[in-house]
Amino acid sequence: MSLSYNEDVTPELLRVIHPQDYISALALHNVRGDGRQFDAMRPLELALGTVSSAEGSATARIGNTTVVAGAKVEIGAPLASAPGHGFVIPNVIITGGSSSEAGRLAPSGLPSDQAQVLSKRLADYLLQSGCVDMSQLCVHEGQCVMVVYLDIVCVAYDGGLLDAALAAAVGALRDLALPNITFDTSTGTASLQAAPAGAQPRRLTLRSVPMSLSFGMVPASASLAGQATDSPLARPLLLVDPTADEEVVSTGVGSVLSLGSDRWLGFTLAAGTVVGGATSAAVRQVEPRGFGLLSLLNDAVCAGVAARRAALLKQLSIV
Amino acid sequence: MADKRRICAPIDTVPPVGNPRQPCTAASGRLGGRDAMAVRPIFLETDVNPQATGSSLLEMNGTKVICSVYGPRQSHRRQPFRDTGVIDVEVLTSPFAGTHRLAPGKNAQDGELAALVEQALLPSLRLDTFPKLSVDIYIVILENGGSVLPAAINCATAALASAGIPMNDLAIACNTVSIAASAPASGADQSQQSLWIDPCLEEEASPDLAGSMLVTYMPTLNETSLMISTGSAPPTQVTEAFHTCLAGCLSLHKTIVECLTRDA
Amino acid sequence: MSNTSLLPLLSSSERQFILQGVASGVRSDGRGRLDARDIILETGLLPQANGSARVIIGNTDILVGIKADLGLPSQQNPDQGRIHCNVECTATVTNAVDSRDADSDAETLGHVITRIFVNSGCIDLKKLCLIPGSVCWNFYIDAMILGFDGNAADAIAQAVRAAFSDLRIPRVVIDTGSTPPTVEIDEDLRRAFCPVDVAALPLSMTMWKVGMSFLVDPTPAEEACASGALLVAATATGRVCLVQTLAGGAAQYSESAQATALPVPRGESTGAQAGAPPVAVVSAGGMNPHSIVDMLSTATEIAQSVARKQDEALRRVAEASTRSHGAGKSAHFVDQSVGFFADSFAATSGN
Amino acid sequence: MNACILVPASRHAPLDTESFVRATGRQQKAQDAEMDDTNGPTNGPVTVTDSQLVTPGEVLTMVDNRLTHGHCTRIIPAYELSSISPDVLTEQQATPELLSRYIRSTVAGTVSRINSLLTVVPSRLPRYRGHTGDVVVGRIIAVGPGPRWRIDLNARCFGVMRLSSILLPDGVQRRKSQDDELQMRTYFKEGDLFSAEVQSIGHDSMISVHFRNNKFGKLSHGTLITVPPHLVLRSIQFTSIPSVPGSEHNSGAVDVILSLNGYIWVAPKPMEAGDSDFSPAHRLAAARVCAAIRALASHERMISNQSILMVCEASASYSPASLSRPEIAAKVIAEAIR
Repeated sequence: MSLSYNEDVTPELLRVIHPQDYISALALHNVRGDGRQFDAMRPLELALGTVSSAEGSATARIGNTTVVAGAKVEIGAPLASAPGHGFVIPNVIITGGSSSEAGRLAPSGLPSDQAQVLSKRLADYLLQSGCVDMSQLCVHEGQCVMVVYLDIVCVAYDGGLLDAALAAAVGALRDLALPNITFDTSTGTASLQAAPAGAQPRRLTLRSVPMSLSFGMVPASASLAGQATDSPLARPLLLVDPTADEEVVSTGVGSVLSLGSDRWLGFTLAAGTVVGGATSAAVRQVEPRGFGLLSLLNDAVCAGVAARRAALLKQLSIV
Repeated sequence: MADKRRICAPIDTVPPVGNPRQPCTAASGRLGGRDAMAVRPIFLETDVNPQATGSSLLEMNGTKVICSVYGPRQSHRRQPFRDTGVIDVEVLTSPFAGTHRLAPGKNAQDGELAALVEQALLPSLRLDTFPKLSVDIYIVILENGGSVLPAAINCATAALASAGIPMNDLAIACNTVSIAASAPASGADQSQQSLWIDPCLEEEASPDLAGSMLVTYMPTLNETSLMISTGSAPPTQVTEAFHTCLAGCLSLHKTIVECLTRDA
Repeated sequence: MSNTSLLPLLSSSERQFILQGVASGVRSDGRGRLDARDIILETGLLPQANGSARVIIGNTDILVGIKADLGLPSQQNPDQGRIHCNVECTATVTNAVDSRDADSDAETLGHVITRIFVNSGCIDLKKLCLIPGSVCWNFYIDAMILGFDGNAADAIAQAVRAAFSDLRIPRVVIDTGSTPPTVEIDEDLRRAFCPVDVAALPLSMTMWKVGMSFLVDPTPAEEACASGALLVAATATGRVCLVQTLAGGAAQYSESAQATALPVPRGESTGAQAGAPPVAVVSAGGMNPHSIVDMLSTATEIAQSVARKQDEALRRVAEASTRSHGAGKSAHFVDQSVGFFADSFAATSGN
Repeated sequence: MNACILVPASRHAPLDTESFVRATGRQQKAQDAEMDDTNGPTNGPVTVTDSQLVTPGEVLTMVDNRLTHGHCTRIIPAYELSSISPDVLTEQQATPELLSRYIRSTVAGTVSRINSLLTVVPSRLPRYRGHTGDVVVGRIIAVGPGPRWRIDLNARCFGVMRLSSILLPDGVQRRKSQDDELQMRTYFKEGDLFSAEVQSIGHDSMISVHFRNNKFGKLSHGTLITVPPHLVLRSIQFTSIPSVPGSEHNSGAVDVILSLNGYIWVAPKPMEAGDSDFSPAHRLAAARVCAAIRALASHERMISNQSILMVCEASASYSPASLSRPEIAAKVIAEAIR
């Protein structure tokens, strides 16, 4: 085979200097860098209420990726077009220390390109899934609504950031204790009231719990062209829940968003298309229309996202 | 002007005004009846970020700081040749760390904190062992529950130790606030001050606050790398606060060393 | 790091020459360790500022202007006025290729000035508030480094204190009867007054640690050789308003780092270091707690005496300005410029 | 007392007075009016002496076949002058053709003439311009790129010192090898000071220097003083003051390199070679020399071995540190001139 290197090249060295060959070499043995199968995902851990200065907070961990989400509530006058609706404003912050390159990619204080894309996608997911009924954030219709600033800080990055960010965002919304704000119509001022001792804080009702699963597409290894067609490398590889290393060699990274057992919100590819709400069957029906990559969206991915969503639900219900 | 790099609310918002946390006073004593010389319990864990050369998470009752250290590696800044290494400190306060949401983006306080952390850490490092290279230190303040600068310094020194960066000593920081006994009318009674070590947010916001002091101390070298005071006091009281901080540094040093050796 | 963009590049033998000179008590310009240079003080130079002063020490040239205007108090302290400090370097004084370095050095000095005059609480900010929550005085202190010849922080503190003595703000009439209450400014400048008790303001004295000894009022070359500094701000009555360590120019040089690798036991110092005070040990840029306590009291004493000398000089300036009132502008300047000698602190400190 | 040591003066012979016209603004106006009437100057021209101060645009003389105009002078061509608005021309009563008949100065400086070459020497040179063979003191700014150091000579741009133009520590002049190139930082590193001789000046006014003999090389244990280059007297550049007037007896000698680029090096001379330990009295003697040089520079006086000695003598009753006070420095300089 052509994947031959000098004996001096240890696997660790190969990982650094030729990441694609490293993954290909492992793929020949049907295994990934961290020992997972191609279609296996890393477990999701979620802890709620991790930051006490935020009204709602959650820490999500997927493998080595750690994100902390915190929600702060502010008030303002609503838009005339939606007088009874508040807002949830998610922003992803990729800290300089989260990965070896993150601190160098973005000048301090500015979100990197990746963070901007993730913030947008997260906002789309939260909005389109209709997870929060915005009328719950109304203090006084037409006068005062709450705005939930949801800041998601990535402190350690090893792939699957969108999934972790979404889980943490949902967790922080679930944990959010809405402040007891009263609006005085005579003076037009809103004021924060102390919660009566022992009273349960008002929490948001989540209409749905969205969860996503990332996948990466590794192209067929050129160096292995001519191999037997049953080799795992003869076709493009679909890696479920890729790590940062695997994301680097993937030509396409996307994610599937699930809202329920057979309810799909859609999926995105690196280009950022969101295919509108559809069922898994509908997703697969798009296939003949030329989405070659879609053929890779096999049942494993569909099952995977359902399983991860189940895990999220379980962790949320622990609270 | 709308910030196109971030998602902004379509309306102007303000934090709700109401009863914030009650600050501690000289009369009320410390929050939760803490002893004047007692440090909050510390939770310190290293290697929380496997991507980094070294990292640590420090929690002290409502103050949470994460630090990741990379390097020594080539500096990404253009700089003239040096025969010693440099360190590059960046501090980011998360928007939800304080009582009110912090507008995102670089704020002046983070820059000042970074400069002070750098000054505190520099003498503890053997910069001559990595000429031309840079050690990048990224600190994220997840939650500010008071004494955030000493927490950032202690977290960073633990992360540097776990990263295996050659060091002279651990740089341990501790701060105190001095609370004037509530007899401001007399004025002459200036010697009545009580020193509260490792203050929390409610204690830092005390209306009886007469001053504060932060000291970074390297116990093995017996050297102080950073010292800052605020407020005005006679030299004897400043010296007293200094010695109190040193005592606090020594007790924190013991705890941090225990945590580091346990994790190693 | 403190003002590295202002410091000269030195060769290691120049460094050694300076270190040995300081250790033997004779600095390169012939001064002893605790000898300061003359300070030349001028006030009232900027007619468009409410208060201004210029301080010249050697070729260090600092111009400070204080502007006052009415503004909104901060949300955190609705019953207090606000003071903003800003320090800037003229482009010609730095040798930084990247202007950001110079900016960050100036910013560090700005933080120090804020700590000395604002955070220390020596100015009663509540007096500057006119209507709590809606109107207060905003003071903008702008310091410009026109020339740098060492010891910028102390020089700026000198200039800011002098500028406060020159500060005059108009009287205001608060009409509490109307809703909301209104503020009317009395345009008659003869009734303008100084809202700050200048005698209670501190001055800073920085003790620079060069080698194993401490010195005051360094030249740029000496700052470049210093491993650190202890800035102490004190009032004429001896209240300490700020103690802060500053990084010296040598904090990042391998010579000082290597010195730690080979710690010299106390009392076994070489001949060149024999003159060093006994409190010092070989250091990596930090300072021994004992020497901090010692230097704290020394610096407090010096700062106290300098503050008294400055008060005296300011009095002379004020007298000169009343005498020369109506004279030509240049004569006005000459009369107002007063040099006062701050040298030889050896007697006061016993060092 | 030799005043020419203290007063900057042109080093050239007096001018042939007849061929010079001096025209200050007012005089020129009168003159031009005359010329307009008579179509040319009839009266004897106002003369300028050599080393006369002129300002930019000032007329030096009429265009004359016997004169060549050199550095810092210019004849303004008629076509350029014709762009001046006609109002100005009528006011000055001068036609472009008439105006273009003058040689004018382009800088503020002193007039100088060597034979038929007429030049103006700028009176202040904030930066060193370079002259082949000058003794200079410089500082290493960067090592490389390539086998050369980038050096600061107080000139308009950084200079260069090639590896091939230095003497290696063993003192031999030999071909420098690849090994030497790799070890360049061990010979000179950033911040190091050296004395050298100007080897050449490039088209882009970049100065390259070389070590001509053992006298040149790295400088150690002393103080660098920066003065305006034009104040350094071109004479003997390497000097030593065996005993500084006004200092203790036998305090020791002080070496001074009066480098022509304005970087003056003052170093106490070691009692024994290689000794870097100096007595306080010896350091004070060096400090007095430094103070004398600074005082001379601040009063725009020429700096030479002799003038330094004179100032040191005059300052004997003051401490070196007190010479930094402007009024004392002024007193001492006045004393020295007398």
